[in-house]
Amino acid sequence: MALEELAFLIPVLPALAFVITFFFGKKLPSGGAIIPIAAIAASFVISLMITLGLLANPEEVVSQSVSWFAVLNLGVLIDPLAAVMLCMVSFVSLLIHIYAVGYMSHDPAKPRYFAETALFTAAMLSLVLSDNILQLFVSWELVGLCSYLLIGFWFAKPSAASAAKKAFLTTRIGDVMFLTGIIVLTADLMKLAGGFTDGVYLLRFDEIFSYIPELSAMQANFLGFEVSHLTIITLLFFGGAVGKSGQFPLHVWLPDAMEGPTTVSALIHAATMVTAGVYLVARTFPMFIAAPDSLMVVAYFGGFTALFAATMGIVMNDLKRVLAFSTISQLGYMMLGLGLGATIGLEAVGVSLFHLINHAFFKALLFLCAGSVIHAVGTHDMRELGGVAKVMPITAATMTAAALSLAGFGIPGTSIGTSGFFSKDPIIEAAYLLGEHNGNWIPYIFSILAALLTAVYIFRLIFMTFAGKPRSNYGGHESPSSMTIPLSILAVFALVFGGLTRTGFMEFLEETFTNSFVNVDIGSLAGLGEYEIVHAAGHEPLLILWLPVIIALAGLGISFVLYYLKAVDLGAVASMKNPVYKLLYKRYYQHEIFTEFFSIGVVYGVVAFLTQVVDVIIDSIVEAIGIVTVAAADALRRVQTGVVQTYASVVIAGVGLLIILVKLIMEVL
Amino acid sequence: MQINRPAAFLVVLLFLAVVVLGTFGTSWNTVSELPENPADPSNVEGLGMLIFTQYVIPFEIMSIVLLASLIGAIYMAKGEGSK
Amino acid sequence: MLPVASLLILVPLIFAAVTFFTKTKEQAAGMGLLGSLVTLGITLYAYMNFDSSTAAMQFFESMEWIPSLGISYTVGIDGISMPLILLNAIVIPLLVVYSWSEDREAPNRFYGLILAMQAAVIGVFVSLDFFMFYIFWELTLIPLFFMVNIWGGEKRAHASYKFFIYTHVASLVMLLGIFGIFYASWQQTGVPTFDIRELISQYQFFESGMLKDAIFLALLFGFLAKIPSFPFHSWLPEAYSEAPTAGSVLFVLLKIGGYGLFRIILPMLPNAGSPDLFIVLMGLLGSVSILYGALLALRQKDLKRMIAYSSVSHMGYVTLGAAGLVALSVSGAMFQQFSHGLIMAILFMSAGAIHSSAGTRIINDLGGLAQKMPKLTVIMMLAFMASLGLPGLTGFIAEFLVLTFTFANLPGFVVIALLAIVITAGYHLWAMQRAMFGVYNEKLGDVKDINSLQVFSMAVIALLVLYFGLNPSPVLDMMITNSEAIVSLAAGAGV
Amino acid sequence: MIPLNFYLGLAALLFSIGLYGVMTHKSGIRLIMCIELMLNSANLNLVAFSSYTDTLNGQVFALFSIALAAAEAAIGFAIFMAIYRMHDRINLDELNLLRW
Amino acid sequence: MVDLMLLAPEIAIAVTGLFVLVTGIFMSPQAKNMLGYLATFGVLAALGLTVASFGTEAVMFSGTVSIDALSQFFKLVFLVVALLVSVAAIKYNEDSEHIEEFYALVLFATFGMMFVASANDLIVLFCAFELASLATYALAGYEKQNPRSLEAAMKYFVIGSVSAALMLFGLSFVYGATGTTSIPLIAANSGLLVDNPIGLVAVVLLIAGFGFKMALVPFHMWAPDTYQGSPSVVSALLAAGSKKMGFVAAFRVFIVALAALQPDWQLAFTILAVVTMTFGNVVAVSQTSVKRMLAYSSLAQAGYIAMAFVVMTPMALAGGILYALAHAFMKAGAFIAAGAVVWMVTSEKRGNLEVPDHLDNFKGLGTRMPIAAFAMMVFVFALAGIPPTAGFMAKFVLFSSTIQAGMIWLAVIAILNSALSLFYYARLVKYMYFLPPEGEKVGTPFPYALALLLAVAGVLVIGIWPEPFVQWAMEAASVLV
Repeated sequence: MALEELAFLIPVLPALAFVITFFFGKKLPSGGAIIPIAAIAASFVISLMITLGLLANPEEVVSQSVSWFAVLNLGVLIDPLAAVMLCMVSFVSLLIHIYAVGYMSHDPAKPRYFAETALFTAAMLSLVLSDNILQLFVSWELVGLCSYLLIGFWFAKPSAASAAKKAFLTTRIGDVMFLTGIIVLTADLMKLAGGFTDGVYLLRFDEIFSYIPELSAMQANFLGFEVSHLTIITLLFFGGAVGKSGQFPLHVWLPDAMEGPTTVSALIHAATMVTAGVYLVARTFPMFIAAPDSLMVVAYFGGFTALFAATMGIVMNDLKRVLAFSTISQLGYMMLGLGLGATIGLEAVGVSLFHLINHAFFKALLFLCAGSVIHAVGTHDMRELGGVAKVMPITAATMTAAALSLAGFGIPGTSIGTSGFFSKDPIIEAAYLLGEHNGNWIPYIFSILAALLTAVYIFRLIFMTFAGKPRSNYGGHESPSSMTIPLSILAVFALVFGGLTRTGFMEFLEETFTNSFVNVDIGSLAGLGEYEIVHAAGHEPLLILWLPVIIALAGLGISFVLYYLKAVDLGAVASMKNPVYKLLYKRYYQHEIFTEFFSIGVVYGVVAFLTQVVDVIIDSIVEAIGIVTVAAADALRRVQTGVVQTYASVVIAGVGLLIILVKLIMEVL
Repeated sequence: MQINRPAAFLVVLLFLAVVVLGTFGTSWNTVSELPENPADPSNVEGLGMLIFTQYVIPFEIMSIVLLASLIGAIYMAKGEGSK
Repeated sequence: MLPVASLLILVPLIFAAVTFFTKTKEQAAGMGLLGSLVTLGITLYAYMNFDSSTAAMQFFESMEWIPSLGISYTVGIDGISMPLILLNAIVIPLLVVYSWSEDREAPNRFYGLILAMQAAVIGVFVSLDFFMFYIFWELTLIPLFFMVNIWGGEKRAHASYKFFIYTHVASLVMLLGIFGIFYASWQQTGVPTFDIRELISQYQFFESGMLKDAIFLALLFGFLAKIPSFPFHSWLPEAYSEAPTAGSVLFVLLKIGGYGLFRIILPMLPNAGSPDLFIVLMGLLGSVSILYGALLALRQKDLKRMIAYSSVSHMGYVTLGAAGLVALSVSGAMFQQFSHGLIMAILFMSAGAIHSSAGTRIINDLGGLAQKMPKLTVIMMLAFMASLGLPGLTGFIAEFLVLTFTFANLPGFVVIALLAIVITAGYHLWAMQRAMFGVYNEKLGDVKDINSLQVFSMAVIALLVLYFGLNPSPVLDMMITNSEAIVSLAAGAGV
Repeated sequence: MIPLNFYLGLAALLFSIGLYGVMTHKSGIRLIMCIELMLNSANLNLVAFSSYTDTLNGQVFALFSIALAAAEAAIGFAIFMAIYRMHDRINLDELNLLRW
Repeated sequence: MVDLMLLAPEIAIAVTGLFVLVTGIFMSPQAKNMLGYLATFGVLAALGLTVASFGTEAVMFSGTVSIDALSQFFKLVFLVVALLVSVAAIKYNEDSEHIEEFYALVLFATFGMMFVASANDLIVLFCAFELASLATYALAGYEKQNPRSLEAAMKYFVIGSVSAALMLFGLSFVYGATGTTSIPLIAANSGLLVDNPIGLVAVVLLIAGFGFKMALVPFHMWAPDTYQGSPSVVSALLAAGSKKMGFVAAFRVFIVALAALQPDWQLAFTILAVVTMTFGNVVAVSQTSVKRMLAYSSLAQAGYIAMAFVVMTPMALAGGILYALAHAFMKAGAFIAAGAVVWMVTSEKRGNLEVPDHLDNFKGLGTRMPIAAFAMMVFVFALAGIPPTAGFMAKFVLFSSTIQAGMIWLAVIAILNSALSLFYYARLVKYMYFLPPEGEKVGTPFPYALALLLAVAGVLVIGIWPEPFVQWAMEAASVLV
């Protein structure tokens, strides 16, 4: 049996692991962790083998489809894009599962934890493997569910329950946009295909991509603008990505999501699920590049998010929240990278995905290190830490490695540098290209400023946590080896993966849309999208090539001065009296705007109106009939006085009146 | 409820007005002349004939009516059930 | 071949009669279980022998009844009715199991009414004669009325009368519509008949005018009030929430309103006076129901009331999908009926379990129940997720089909419905958070988890929700076959 | 010849008097008298019509109705007697146990 | 020569009545209980004879009596009621000293009603009408010791007499204008009535006369009091039997004799039907005495039947006629069931003795008197028009014919009324089945149970197998148009 035919097992194995662990986890050793670990390991192995095969021959992708219901299907598609995601997801998930054996060892609800993470892994793998938009959406929702369950893992804690709900609802807004996009797409496809054909799966990517020219030709009037249907659809898809990948303005859930166990933050809210939005845009990249303006919207949102989140990252005192804002910021970079497809075409997918993979390594590492610290010292407030490096040398070392990777240190033009450097740099450079060709410098400015802030906040974290002297009386010890080994592995990847694979990775991913499954001509699609593609990477001015590194060094320097040397007293600046600090600390008053004003004020206002006015009116109409009837009954029964003379009078009056009434009506008629 | 004489009077007036208007507004189909001799015996004879031929059924019914009212009246009027 | 359709009415009816005469609780529940299991057996037999590739009537039986009025005893099953019969046959035995351990007065009547209700509802689904259809339609009222009136909550008297009279008025209006179509066709053909399919096919030859539209609207009103659709929903929250758990479940199994849409309204629609207007009307009511129900559910304090309003919201998909008038949207609407029946059954069972063990259903008075009732929480979570349309569960299949395939014809209304999705998630999660998560409310005392019988019955339904969510074809295929037949009628008439 | 309407008018008047009596009198005895008055005014009508249309049916009708009136009066008196036994008077407006 | 066989049912009833009366005088008080069975047997015989003579037609006695499908059908209705009343009264009259009087009056009243059904002449009609009234005046006051019964009889008598006078007054005008009392000849000579205002006056006077029996608002005033105060079996006879007499008389007089005046009486009936059904249903909502509630419901039902005069299609008439039969079963049954409860309350001397038919006394009837409660439930559901009962079938035919005639508004009013009626019917069922009983199980005495089961059988048979009844009703209606 060929390995390719086992591709469907990649998500199925963790799903089975979920079932077993959920129902029998209590009876298994270590809460049944062994089952998902084995299953995910198997999935990883299959993924890796298939990927290796695919590396040799990128044309021959793995594609399997079965009919699901109506004209829709379930299927597996492993092309270069899916392959790298698969390997990353299964690999990171595997490491984090192993790490969690130690991290969760004291929790009584271990079986539930491992079941849920297994289910998450299954759903995430299914998302990545999906060969059609519907299955992708289904998995998309399932990972959302798992995220909800895992954020609320400690559901007895009100803040966790609340954060879980917030995460689900906020991403749901994006999901609805995504769903709307699918709906519009389906309606258009039905129109274009003129109904259904047996054996053709309506929402499979090959089918969708084959209609791109027709879709882009369909125009609709939206708020006075003539826009192509493709633009509407892609923007709606991007709306989904905004929700899932924590882009502005739907990023609000992600910092709160840190209420879950740190391993969950690492797995779901750093490495895998949050990148699903990026993956979605990459997966439907042919549609985006054929849609005018869509990619620019993606670029702007991405760039802005990168900067916006970084500004909040520098004032957070919670270890995990700093990392959460960092994640949002980095996801912004990835989105920006994809949006820069407006200039660099298909290369954008490679650039962005490369950053995605590298980010997965270093951000998972950052979280796991943070988890290691929290696990050991029992707090995640950086103001109470300090000098942890002495207690936890391995953790400190690996985390510093991750920080270097995040900040992006390396030497341009060589293969020397951290993974983050090799993936973030091309994005910034591409942003420069955009400015150069379109005169649109804003994304570049965003990205470069964000790079500075990134270095500031991550080294602030490092210095505050690991350097100096303890600021409170915490115990602490180095974590067990089941935790430190994954840390070390990830640290290696965070440092060297980028440098080793950078050219091969890009080339591999460029094959994504030309193979046995789909074969689209990105160049002509870019024409439909009115984008001008340039291939100019590498001959930018030297300053531009060095600028990101210089900026990162500057950030490191600022942090060193402020937080290690403490050369400046920050008490005055970092106080609530400083409006800028307060604005940042209050996270731009998002809670006030979104939760208090919008959801409580507006939505509840509408609802209150409906319940207390409209529904009451509707109901009163019904009730009034009853009340009037009873009142009428009570009134009318009094006619029956019980005196026989009255009765006779009524009879006689009835005769007289009836005659007159009939006469009158007859006259009128 | 007490009996309201003015109201009763009005009701009766209404009734009377309606009936009188009805009768006086009607052009009755009458014979041109009434029988001159009120003592004409043919009338009684005719009545008898009618009662025992055409209207024998109502006559029979009347027998039951009288019997029924007899029973009913006696039953109701008998004193045993008082108080 | 067994006379399945007749048996499906007769068997529960006979068992209901027997159950009324049982003395003890065990006898009553046992007889109820036996009767519903026999019904389930017959239903499964029918399902096995069912050919889902044809839209024609199967298990067809017909004989004269009142020839002078053209009334006949005609029954049959097709892809529109089969899934709904299946739904009833599956849930009722589980309902009996669920309520097995509950103590209540007059168990013989309780279980007897459940079976009588089953007979009446299945009777509606298999009747192909308008007269019979109406008879069973009305018969469904009586068990439900007593269910609410006897075993209901505090305001049961008011709720039961309101439900009874409100929906009775609606069915009487529908009856007027039936009269109208009957006489108009009699005038047309000179032969009286109450055969539903014959009358519907005669409908297109009626002289267009007031009467023709009035017939259509009267029937439509009758069905919409039963579904119920905004703004005819006001009987529902009280009836659903005041009913005992079994009563609430019986309410959600009462899918006759939506059934009427598919069986009667849609085939008539292309020939109604101005089909486009009626489609817009249905679409509007459907989408407004979805949004309105969701918004109102958001504010409910009582768990059961919240579920009741969510029912208004979900049943809006049925109306909307029917208005979509595309084979897949109509199938989606049919599937929504099936799915909604299963999901709501669990939800009401959960709410009932919470009420009976915690003593209250007011969401804010609960809290942290997940710690004391883990089994319930898991099942309830699944049902909530299904209810908010999570993929992989039945609710999603239905909503996806309805929204997606209605969009081509009625984009505006689909957008209204889409707005509701977030709100739907909102009230579900809000309730979950307040009732089940967070710190345990010590005032509730020692709350016990659901017993194993309850776990069994709820879990079976939950598994079905999951199974049909992953593999809807076993019921969806027959729906699609019949929807195509319905829609091709409309297409033939140029709508 | 006396016009027919004179008879009819008289009958109507008598009938109305009877009605007025029925409506206003408390005493059962008077009430029965009033009823008799009404029945007889109708008989007057019948007889007048009988003469003016030269048919005998009306007179036969009147004969029967006289007999019926008698039977009715008998029952009526019997009922009032029973009432009198119970209440020691026949004030009809005081008999209002059954109402509303 | 006339074929007296055609009058055999009437003769059988009259002979039974006389026989019961005469034998009763010579019987010991204990043996008198036999008389009920005897009367029942006589009614059964008459019923058999009526059914056997179905389909025959004849005009007899110089055209004063007409045997046709209409009269046969209504005779069936009256005999059914008489049968139910006779059976139930076996228990009601147990150990009474006046059994023979009771049965004689019931049978004579039935005799009168039967002749109204076949009357083809105003004189026959009036005499028979009065026979039925006179006999029931005494029956209403049958419980001489009970002030309510006496009051009921008094009110019935006063309003009945006034109505008789009004009717006679009206008949005199009809006679005066046409010069005849024969119904077919009136139809032929009705020109004068049509052209002159006296036509309308006569029509309304007759409506008042018949409306008294039919209990149409505003001529209904006596009905609630009398139905409540009378012995239940008598209420059954009045509500189920003599009410139909009003209808059959109206059918004959208006539809056959005064066909030319159709616009007048149709309009009058339209007003009355709508007012009556609405008034009856609305006021019934607030009643606590079950018999009084049934009385108001009886008004409402009269309103429905009166719709036949408004719609005036063969179908509608058939519906009205079928309704008369259905209503005979339902309402007679309901009153008899109420009678069983009254019996229970008075014999136990427990509960609300002032108003023995008070709703409170029906609490838990389902356990106390299972048969009576079950039967009552069937009757009230039938009255409400819930399938599969006679009430539903009758409403089905009647209301549907309204739609057929295009009178949608009338159908809507009728149907809304019908829905409203559910409110108080369902309340009664709730009291019987769902409130806890206040007392031990009593059981339904055999004669009551028999009468109730007969009525239930009738209600269900017509509901489930209405075909022959619909056919008969249609034949009866064909006499009228």
